[in-house]
Amino acid sequence: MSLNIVNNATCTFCGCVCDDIELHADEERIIEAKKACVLGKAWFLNHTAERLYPEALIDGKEATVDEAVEFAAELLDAATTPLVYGMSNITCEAQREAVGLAERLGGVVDSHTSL
Amino acid sequence: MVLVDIRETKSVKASDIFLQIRPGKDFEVITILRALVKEQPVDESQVQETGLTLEQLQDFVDRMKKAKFGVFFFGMGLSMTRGKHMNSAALLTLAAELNAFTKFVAMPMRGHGNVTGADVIMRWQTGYPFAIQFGRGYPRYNPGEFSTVDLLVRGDVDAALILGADPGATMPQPAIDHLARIPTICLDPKVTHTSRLSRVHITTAATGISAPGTGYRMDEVPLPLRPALKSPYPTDEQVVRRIHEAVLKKPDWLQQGNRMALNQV
Amino acid sequence: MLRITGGKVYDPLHGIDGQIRDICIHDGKVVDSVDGGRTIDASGMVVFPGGVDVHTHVAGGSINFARAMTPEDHRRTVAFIRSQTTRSGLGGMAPTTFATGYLYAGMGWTTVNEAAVPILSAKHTHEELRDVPIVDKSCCVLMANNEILLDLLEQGEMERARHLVAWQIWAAKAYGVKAVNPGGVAAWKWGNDAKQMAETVPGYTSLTPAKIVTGLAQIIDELGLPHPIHLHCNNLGAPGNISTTLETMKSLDGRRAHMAHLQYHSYGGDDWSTMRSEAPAMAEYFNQQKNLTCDAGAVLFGDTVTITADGPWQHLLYKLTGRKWGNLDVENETGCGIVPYTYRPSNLVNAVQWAVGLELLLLIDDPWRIFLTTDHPNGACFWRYPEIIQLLMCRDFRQECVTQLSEKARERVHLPDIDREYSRFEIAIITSAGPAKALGMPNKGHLGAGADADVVVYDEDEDIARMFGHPRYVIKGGEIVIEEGDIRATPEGREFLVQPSFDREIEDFLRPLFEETYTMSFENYPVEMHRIERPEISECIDVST
Amino acid sequence: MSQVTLRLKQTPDVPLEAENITPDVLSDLPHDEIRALKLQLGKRTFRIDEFFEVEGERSDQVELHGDLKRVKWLGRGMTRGRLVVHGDTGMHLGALMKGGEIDVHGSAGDWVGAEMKGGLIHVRGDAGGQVGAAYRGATVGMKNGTILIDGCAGLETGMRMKKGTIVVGGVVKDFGGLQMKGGNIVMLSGAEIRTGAWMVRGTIISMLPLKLLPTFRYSCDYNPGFLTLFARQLNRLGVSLPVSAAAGVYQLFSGDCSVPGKGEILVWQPH
Repeated sequence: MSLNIVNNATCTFCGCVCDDIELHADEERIIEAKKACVLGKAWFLNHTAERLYPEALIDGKEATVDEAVEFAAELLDAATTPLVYGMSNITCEAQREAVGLAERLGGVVDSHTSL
Repeated sequence: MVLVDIRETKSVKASDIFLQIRPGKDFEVITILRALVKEQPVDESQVQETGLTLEQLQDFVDRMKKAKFGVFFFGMGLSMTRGKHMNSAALLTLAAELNAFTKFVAMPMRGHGNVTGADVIMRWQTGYPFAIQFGRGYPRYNPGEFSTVDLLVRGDVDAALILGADPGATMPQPAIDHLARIPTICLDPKVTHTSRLSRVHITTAATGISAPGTGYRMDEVPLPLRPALKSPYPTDEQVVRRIHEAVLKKPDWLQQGNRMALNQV
Repeated sequence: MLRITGGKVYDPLHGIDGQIRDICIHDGKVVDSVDGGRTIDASGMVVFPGGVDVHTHVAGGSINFARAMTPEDHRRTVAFIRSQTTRSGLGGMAPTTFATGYLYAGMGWTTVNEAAVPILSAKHTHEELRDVPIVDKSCCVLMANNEILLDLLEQGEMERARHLVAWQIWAAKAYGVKAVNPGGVAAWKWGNDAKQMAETVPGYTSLTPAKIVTGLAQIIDELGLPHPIHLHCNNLGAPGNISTTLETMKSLDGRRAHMAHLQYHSYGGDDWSTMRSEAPAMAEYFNQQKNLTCDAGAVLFGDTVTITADGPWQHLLYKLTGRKWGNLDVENETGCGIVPYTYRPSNLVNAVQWAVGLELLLLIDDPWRIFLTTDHPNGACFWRYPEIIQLLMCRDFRQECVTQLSEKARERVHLPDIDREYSRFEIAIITSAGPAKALGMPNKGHLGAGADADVVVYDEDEDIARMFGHPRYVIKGGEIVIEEGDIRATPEGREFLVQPSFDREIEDFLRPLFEETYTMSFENYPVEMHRIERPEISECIDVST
Repeated sequence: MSQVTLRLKQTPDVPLEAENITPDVLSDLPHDEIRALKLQLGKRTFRIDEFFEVEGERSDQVELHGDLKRVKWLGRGMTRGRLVVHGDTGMHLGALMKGGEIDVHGSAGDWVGAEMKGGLIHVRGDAGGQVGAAYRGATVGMKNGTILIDGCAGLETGMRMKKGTIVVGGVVKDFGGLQMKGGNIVMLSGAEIRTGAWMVRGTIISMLPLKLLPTFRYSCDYNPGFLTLFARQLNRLGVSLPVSAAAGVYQLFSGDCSVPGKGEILVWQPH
């Protein structure tokens, strides 16, 4: 089986964000992360494209993403001061969405920086 | 390279000089350095309590002044110990003051992948880097008041959306207890401490591995992410957008004429 | 479809000076006539083409750093409360992105040129520009301290340098090229500066600031960029710097150039205590140089935050004021310093700066070659432009302001002796028609058929600052975006780019150098097209004639 | 004498912002309009009478009862009158205050009297951090007025203050008088660490020995004349400061040399 090779891949495990990683991957997992450090290798090799978990859980029960999204929106909208927190290990594109959501919710938005 | 730490770490081998200071003395050491840079006197008897001698510190100052281009890299050992933001402020001030003699800069070593991106985006969209409250329809900022640990410990929020983080594993117990008490929604590629205490967990693609986009390096250089895998799960970006769209269908809480701006000055 | 009827139209490009004309709009463009659609009765009102800011700092690493440094200003400033259609934001010295769009559009400016973008963080700038709503945008990439380019200029490899510049413009997805303190910022990385045009830049054997300027200007003309070299001279803000500025202009030897924020480069005197205005000498020389345009970089009294790629100057300012200071270095490309600042009429230096900006605007006789800017946020925030318009249009008001200055300051300036008052026609030139022409944007700055339908309608008002600060209607791309102070629509703006041709082989030259000296992968360096909001690629032109 | 009395009916789930509860606002309003004043709870606005039982009208004498730990901005920017609280209060009590008096029979949250310009605040219990301080990014904290804390005070007490007086009966936490530019802080029970860090000017007086930064220098022992006058002022507020040379002496430390600053720390040494 031929491996999919990605050059100049970016590692977001730590704040250094190295962007010269060479990834070798099959359909389900990354087999090799060349030029990555110990932490980076662990990061890349530790994720798979397999469906290991349910797509969503509501109160511990399996649910569809649609149901989970609807319910999440309901809980957040009902709150008086909802908190949107974290954002370290998501993309900038997701962060932009998150700030906009927090604004619409009238809540608080905060990142790891505040720790 | 000069390494400053409270214990001998593996990095000692890579350093030319290792300055081992006593725990909790960061602020004192940097404040002494600031005085020495300006050739101001310091109380020698008290210097010892930092774990270093005046000679060591004076030598360090001389080396910094002689350097052509100096950089301070600092991490959470500085910013999360007693003194917190003031420890970081002290180092930034020292770096600024050294520029009277040579070129010096300071850079925080960010522990988490794209926390810099969050800072940068919040700054351009809201003017503030973190700890932002939108309750009055516009951004307000006050670390300590609107920062997450403080909010959770005091119980000042009544729902939470957790993205790309696992506070359930890292925060003080009273904060975790509050997250468990209120409706918490967690987006994460894996099962985490936080997802276990959440009412809603949506599995998302892993950033940079199976989710594309952009990440900021800690020196604020944006880099494209090149995922190698295709995830069966949606990305955080997609899920957040969908939650946002679902919220937009609900009646808006912010009514015309119901606006109260509270500028603090 | 939209028709604006009965207004007094000021369209300098077509020589229309307050005549009653109807403006018809269809599909975002000005057209000769329309059938149907909404009609705005502009009888008794004044109609201008949308404002064009040739030089401002609204997006990117440095202004974003300034935002983080000034939370105290955010608290006291205008807060934009979000609505169903608008995002929240904060105005003030360094407005947030959404507020920037609302504030610009709110006073009738519809096109802005972000003047300083390093390639390395150009992705960031473009992402921010996407979040600046309503207005159309372009940006200038910083070039004159790029070490790879400087090496080529030193070696006299002009051909290769040209390909490199073209490649870099496209990599940054820029519209023009900005040169800041040529050689000086590179030297600042080692704590030095480059102050003399004919002196070798520290670290080089023969390269001088003058060679950098002429080399770049030459290349930009050869590439045929619609906007000439955008030049921030050496020695910004220093007493006696007029000699450097004049030397720079002479070294251009007839080549096109846009001189940025000329106010900061027109001082006499030997030190801070003897600093004086040299605006008349500057204007006299400038008036003869038809190859040049400039913008004022005017100063207004009050609080602001100063940001510039001119790192050495900013460190000096930090030492002078003892206030906060931030500094960013951008690897081998450029850098940036940030200092909050208050301009005071009682301060001799500030008084001279305030006067010089206005004097240049009043003494440079061709309004098509000097444009209204404050080098936002350096001289003042852009949302204070209406105050400058008032100072230009009303001599009495100006003289009243002069009385705030100390006796000593009044002896150092020429403003009390200048009687010129701008007409509305001239204001329309320096705020719109002129900068659009200098930027080489043929569809901006006028109201003729084919122009972008960016139109401002003002109520006539004796209070000039109020009139220009509060337009009745602002139309952007044919859409009413502001109506009686309310934001009606927030369309995404377009971004203008140029794609000068270059030899692909330049990458073979660049790649090894890059891999040796940069900390990121070469492939990750250029800005991808998908990051650009509504890109519009402008044609390069032939400037040999 | 007439007064307005507000009794909290229910403790809010999240912080309630009540900048309208000041003598300035209440003194001009009839009962109905007081009841209709707005409060901000997170993203929602409420009427005052949804959270408080309201008695009285048109008075600048205001009395509050209840557990107000989650109620922020009480007495914000007030210029006159008197606000008495029976219970604990939340953050920003008397912030930006210009005049009048606040008396809290209980404890207060962070930012008591932040950036205040005048008036008197008396907290009989403990106070949180940043008493009389500058808000983030601002260069100047309290510019005048008096703050008395009978209990302990939190981090960064008097941060960047320029003028005025803060007296703390209990222990002051780290960074008391941080970057102080003027004014006085009196610490009747001493402080934890880093007192006077980066201070430029101003005076800190401690009745107990302090653990000072190495960048403070001992200057001399003395009983400065201005203290007699200052002690008399404090006496009127019920605070007694020893000034008799027979009873002891003040050790003067100057600093912070790292700035370098000309601040003074006076530490009382009884004989």
